[in-house]
Amino acid sequence: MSVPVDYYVLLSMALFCIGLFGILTRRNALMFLMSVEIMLNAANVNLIAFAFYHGNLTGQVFALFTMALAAAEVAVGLGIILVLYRNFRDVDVTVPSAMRW
Amino acid sequence: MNEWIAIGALALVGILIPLGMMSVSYLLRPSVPETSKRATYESGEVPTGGTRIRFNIQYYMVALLFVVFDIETVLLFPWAVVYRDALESGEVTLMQALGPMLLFVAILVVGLAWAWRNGAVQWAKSPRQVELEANRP
Amino acid sequence: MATAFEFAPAIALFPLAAFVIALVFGDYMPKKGAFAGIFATAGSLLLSLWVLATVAGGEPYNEQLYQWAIGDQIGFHFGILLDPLSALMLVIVSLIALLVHIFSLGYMNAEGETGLRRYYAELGLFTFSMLAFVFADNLLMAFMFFELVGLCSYLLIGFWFRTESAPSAAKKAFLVTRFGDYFFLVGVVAIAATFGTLSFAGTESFPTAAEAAIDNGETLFGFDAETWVTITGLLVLGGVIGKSAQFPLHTWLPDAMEGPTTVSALIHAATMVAAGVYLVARMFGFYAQSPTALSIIAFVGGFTALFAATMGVVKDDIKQVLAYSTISQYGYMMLGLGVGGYVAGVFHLMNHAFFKALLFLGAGAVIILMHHEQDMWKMGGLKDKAPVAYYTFLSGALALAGIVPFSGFWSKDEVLFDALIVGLEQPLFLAAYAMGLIGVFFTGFYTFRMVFLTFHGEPRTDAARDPHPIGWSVKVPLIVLGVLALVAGVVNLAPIGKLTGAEITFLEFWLDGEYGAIEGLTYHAYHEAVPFAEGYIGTETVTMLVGAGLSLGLALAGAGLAYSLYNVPEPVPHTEKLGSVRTLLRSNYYQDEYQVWLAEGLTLPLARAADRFDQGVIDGVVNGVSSVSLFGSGWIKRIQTGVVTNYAALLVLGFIALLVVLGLHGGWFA
Amino acid sequence: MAPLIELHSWSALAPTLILALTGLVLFVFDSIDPRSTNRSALAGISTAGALASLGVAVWYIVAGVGDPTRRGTFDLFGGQLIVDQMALFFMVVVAVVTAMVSIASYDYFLEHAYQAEYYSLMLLAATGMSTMAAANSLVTVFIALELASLPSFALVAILKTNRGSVEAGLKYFLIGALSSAIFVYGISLVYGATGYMQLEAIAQNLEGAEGFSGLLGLGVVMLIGGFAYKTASVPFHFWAPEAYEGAPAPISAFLSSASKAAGFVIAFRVFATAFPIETMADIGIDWTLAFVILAIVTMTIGNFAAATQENVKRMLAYSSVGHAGYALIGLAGLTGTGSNDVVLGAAMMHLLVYGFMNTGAFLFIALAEYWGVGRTFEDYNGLAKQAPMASAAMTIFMFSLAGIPPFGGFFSKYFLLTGAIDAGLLVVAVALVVNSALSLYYYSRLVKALWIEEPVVERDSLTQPTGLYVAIIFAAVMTVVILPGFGPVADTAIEAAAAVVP
Repeated sequence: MSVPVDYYVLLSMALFCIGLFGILTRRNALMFLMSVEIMLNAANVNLIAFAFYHGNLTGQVFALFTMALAAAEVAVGLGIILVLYRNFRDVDVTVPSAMRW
Repeated sequence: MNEWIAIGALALVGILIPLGMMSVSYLLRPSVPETSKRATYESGEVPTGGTRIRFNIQYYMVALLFVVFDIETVLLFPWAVVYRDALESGEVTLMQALGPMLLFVAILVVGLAWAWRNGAVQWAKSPRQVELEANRP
Repeated sequence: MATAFEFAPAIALFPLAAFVIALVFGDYMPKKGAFAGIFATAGSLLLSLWVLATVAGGEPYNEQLYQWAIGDQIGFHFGILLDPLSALMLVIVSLIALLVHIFSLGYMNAEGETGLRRYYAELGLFTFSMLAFVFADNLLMAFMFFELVGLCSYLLIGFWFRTESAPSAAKKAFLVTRFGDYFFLVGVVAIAATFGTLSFAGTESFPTAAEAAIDNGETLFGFDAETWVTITGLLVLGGVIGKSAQFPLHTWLPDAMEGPTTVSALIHAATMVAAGVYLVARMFGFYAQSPTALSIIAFVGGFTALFAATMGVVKDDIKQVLAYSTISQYGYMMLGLGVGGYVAGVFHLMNHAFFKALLFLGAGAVIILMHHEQDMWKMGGLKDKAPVAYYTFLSGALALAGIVPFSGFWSKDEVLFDALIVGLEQPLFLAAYAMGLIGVFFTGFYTFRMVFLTFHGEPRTDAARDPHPIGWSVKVPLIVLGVLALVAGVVNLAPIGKLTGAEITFLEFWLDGEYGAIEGLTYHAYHEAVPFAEGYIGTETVTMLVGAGLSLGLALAGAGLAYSLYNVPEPVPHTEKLGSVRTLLRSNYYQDEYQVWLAEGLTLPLARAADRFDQGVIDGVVNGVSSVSLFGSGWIKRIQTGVVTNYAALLVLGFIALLVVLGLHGGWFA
Repeated sequence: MAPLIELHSWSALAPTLILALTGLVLFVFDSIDPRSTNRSALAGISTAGALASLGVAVWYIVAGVGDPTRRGTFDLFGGQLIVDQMALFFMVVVAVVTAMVSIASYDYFLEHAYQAEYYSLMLLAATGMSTMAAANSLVTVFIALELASLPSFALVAILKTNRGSVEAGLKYFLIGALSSAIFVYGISLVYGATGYMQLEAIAQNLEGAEGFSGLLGLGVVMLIGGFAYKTASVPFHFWAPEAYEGAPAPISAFLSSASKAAGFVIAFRVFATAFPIETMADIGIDWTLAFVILAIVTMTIGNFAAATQENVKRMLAYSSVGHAGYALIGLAGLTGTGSNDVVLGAAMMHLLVYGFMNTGAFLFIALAEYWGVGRTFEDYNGLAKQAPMASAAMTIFMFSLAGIPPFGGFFSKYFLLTGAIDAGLLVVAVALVVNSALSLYYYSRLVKALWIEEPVVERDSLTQPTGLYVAIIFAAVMTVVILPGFGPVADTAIEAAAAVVP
């Protein structure tokens, strides 16, 4: 008994779109970050599903790398959000808009 | 499709049980509003403020460090899985199998040492440090 | 073993060095740099003679020296072509330049001119340009030095730039010749684009290529090859007409008399004006391919010869007379070349160089004598007071009028003879011949009118009674040239040769490569290429005798009329008798007026319209483009709203657009 | 040629490893002496590391590493990393920019509190970029890209109390995170379609991906997105103007030169190696078309937006976007109708020259910020009178950026133009010419301000900070002398490109 790979792809695409939707609609920097994490995990779902499908481990190992990098990204992101809060007293990503045009 | 029906049923039961318990308790309990009940619960102590307080920045620091170092250990995992097999197969020497991971850990140690020395894991500053900070331009 | 050819570049480089030296050190040198120029041109003359001797020894020279641009199809280079024609011309040019330099000592230095450093520097540059033009081995190099010659003439004509007339004359000379050169440049480009080469000589030359194209019946740029050769040849001819002051671009030349008389001598005898005719001779192999171009050359020449001669009749200023005679004489050369008389044209070019330099230098001497008075009516009776000037001037005048046995007779007669024999078969050319023939009469008349008014009769002013003495530096060049004007004809005594059967047409042999020449650049090759048949009245000898007798008779008639009218103690202007014709002639047939009208009435409105078009439409478009760009810029930069969520949205939209375009293109959705 | 000692294949990566090691040394230094303000030691270590990396990379090129006829290319870790001429070429670009920026930072971060962090982050980012040059698998591409990106985010926001810097860091980070999510998803799709991540293996297994052409196509477009982000190409360029404007000027220089070059090298390698044009065209994925569109749109938007800027740094930022469009011609021209190696080599040359002229230009901005003269064109009025040498250097940069002979920028742009025409991309060639003409307008505007205009306000006399001056003058000299040296550079670039394109 195995689930066809198409389903995983659909799942990951749904996750990806959910994440994208979050990015486009949320103004809170933390939500933005979470949405990005969802998108990254969508990729992870794909990777692991395809690794299973193709029968090699590359995808799985790469998923681990992706997770590690995602964590690092979050760490940097949180640091930036912290200084953002200190400077703007807010974590709304639409507030800093002094530089434009 | 049989297997899928079982899974669906299990999920249904899993959702129904907590919902049922909550609704039963809502129906059975008496409702007596009182200010002390609405107050923030602080292990029986008299609360000193609202729930929306700002945490010490150190919480974030530690949390960030934790996330990073925690996830780095994930990378140890595939290595650990193949380590023994690799050695037993005799195709790689001990150094070739162990060396890269030691290097990896060493780099992590440099990072950790740096974070430590820069006070990322220090909960409070010692008087000497405070003094040093003050003297710094 | 060093040969003359290894030093050939030095022929031109000596005057260039003189130019630099005079320019930099002129003020600190004795005679303000004159000696630098004299030594340089003397060096050039010696080297030219050596080259002439070497070429005579049967060794022509055609080398590419320096390639300065290389393209896929064509390369541009500097090179030297030394064949009988260019070797001869080098000698002429360097000789005249040397004599002019020497004469300048007396004419410029002795008269206390200022700005002599500039004068000698420009003279050096002028000589350099002309010499380099003469030995150029390709049309583009020739064009470059052609332009440089024009520039130098502009500088020298405007030497007295503080006067009112000199700068405007210089400007006129520059602009009119530039108008012709414009066509020349187009022609150079057309020839380069058509034949892929600009060399004059060798297997890879454009005349050869043109001949091959005509023989193969190729179609070039939508024309058959001969028509195209005619078109390009006529374009180049534009430059020739401008430089050699042929109708209708002759108007600059009389005005150019504003320059120092020495400069006039150089310009008229050996450099600027000669450059045009020399160019026709240089690429004669090309023109020979096109009977149409040749007949146009012949007609322009014949017409100019007559036209300018008539205007010379009524002039009062001695230099003006000479100016019109120059135009007229170059008309004869063009006539000669146009009817296929290559030898005749070159022969006349050479003789004219000598006697016209002589006449101008003589006029210069007269002007010195007359304390800078140029009006012939204020002269008279100088014959006894300055015998050297008189006899040399007379020698030049006899040559100019074409009186046997002076050099001008032989060459002019040959030109007319060639025109006659071609005209006998192609009656159209008889008209050109007739114009040339009538021109002879006027030539004789104005020449001797000038001589008599200047040297004979009684002195009419104080200045003429008490002339300023002239020194050796004036006399030496006059004597040298005077002798040459008398004897230069011996190099090609064709009539005598035909009568006696003696082999004395040396110039013809020379140009025909008897002594060595580059294949294809010989008189014979040209003569075969020229498509005109020749006919004779009776026999060749009879024809020749008839032609020579006719022209000599007309010249003598002209001279005789002048004698009867002006060789009297107190001559009076007889020009009033001409009535309205006099006004017409004095006004130079209103040539200047009509050209000014062309400029003001036609060109100016056109230029205004073009300016309006440029300002309004072109600039409008340019300004419009720039303001639209800046406006667009203002609009495009608004995309960057500053809000990061918008960026994410635009980014995703852009991404999807790219996806859709690529998907539609690749057919993913099909 | 002295024989290269036979080294372990690891040592082929020495330019990258030296950078990584230098970064770690800086961390150790900071651990021993936290919050050190010993600027000379820190800037010295990082400059020395960058120069060592540069030296080794140049030595390798000269010694023939990567030249198939001499020492051959080095495959590491089963083809995950590759050291060929192209890798070394871009390692040189990264190292030289890093060195210039390190020297310049010595003066720029005079009063800054996080000296050691700054230099170590920069070296780590440089390590990432250097690794990108050698990455030969989507795994290493992604890891290297993140290794370059993450420190860059922090570097842009390193002026923690400067709202501009923080805003720039935030925008850069958010767009960067989104782009890398898209990129990694694209990787997962390509992996799904072919089953491999190693570039040659992908190319070999494209035949089997027929059934997945939709997935593969989506994945390829997503990869293009990831590269577009890294190279600041439309439509992933939105971070660039803000990040370059808000970041400390040396960091702007670093990002717009080295980071962009690194983005291009992975794009070159991935598309030239993993997705051969003919095979992909058979599947219906004509990625050169995508790059044609991106090149035109990027150069147009970049230059047009730059034209009316008032802030000099922002003008340079947009011009940097425009130059990304020029370099994209290197990929757009790989249509196979022209000579692929020439057009790709031209883009490489342009990135090298750009590494000098653009770094120099941003470092001049750094100098202006150091002097505190202000940010707009007007503020720069008359600087030439007070600082003629730096202004002359800036003039060279501006004219070279505009592509005026005899500076280096002219030649690389000329090669790009001929390459585009050769490849039959007349539209691209026209866009290149039009945009270059427009760019001359705003570049010369700055030159005019420097030399011709009178200062608006009186300025005190300006100091001459050694580090900044050294870096600027070096960049200017290189921009000029790259012309006589262009022969070997062009040969190396075209040879390197020929080894990569099929």
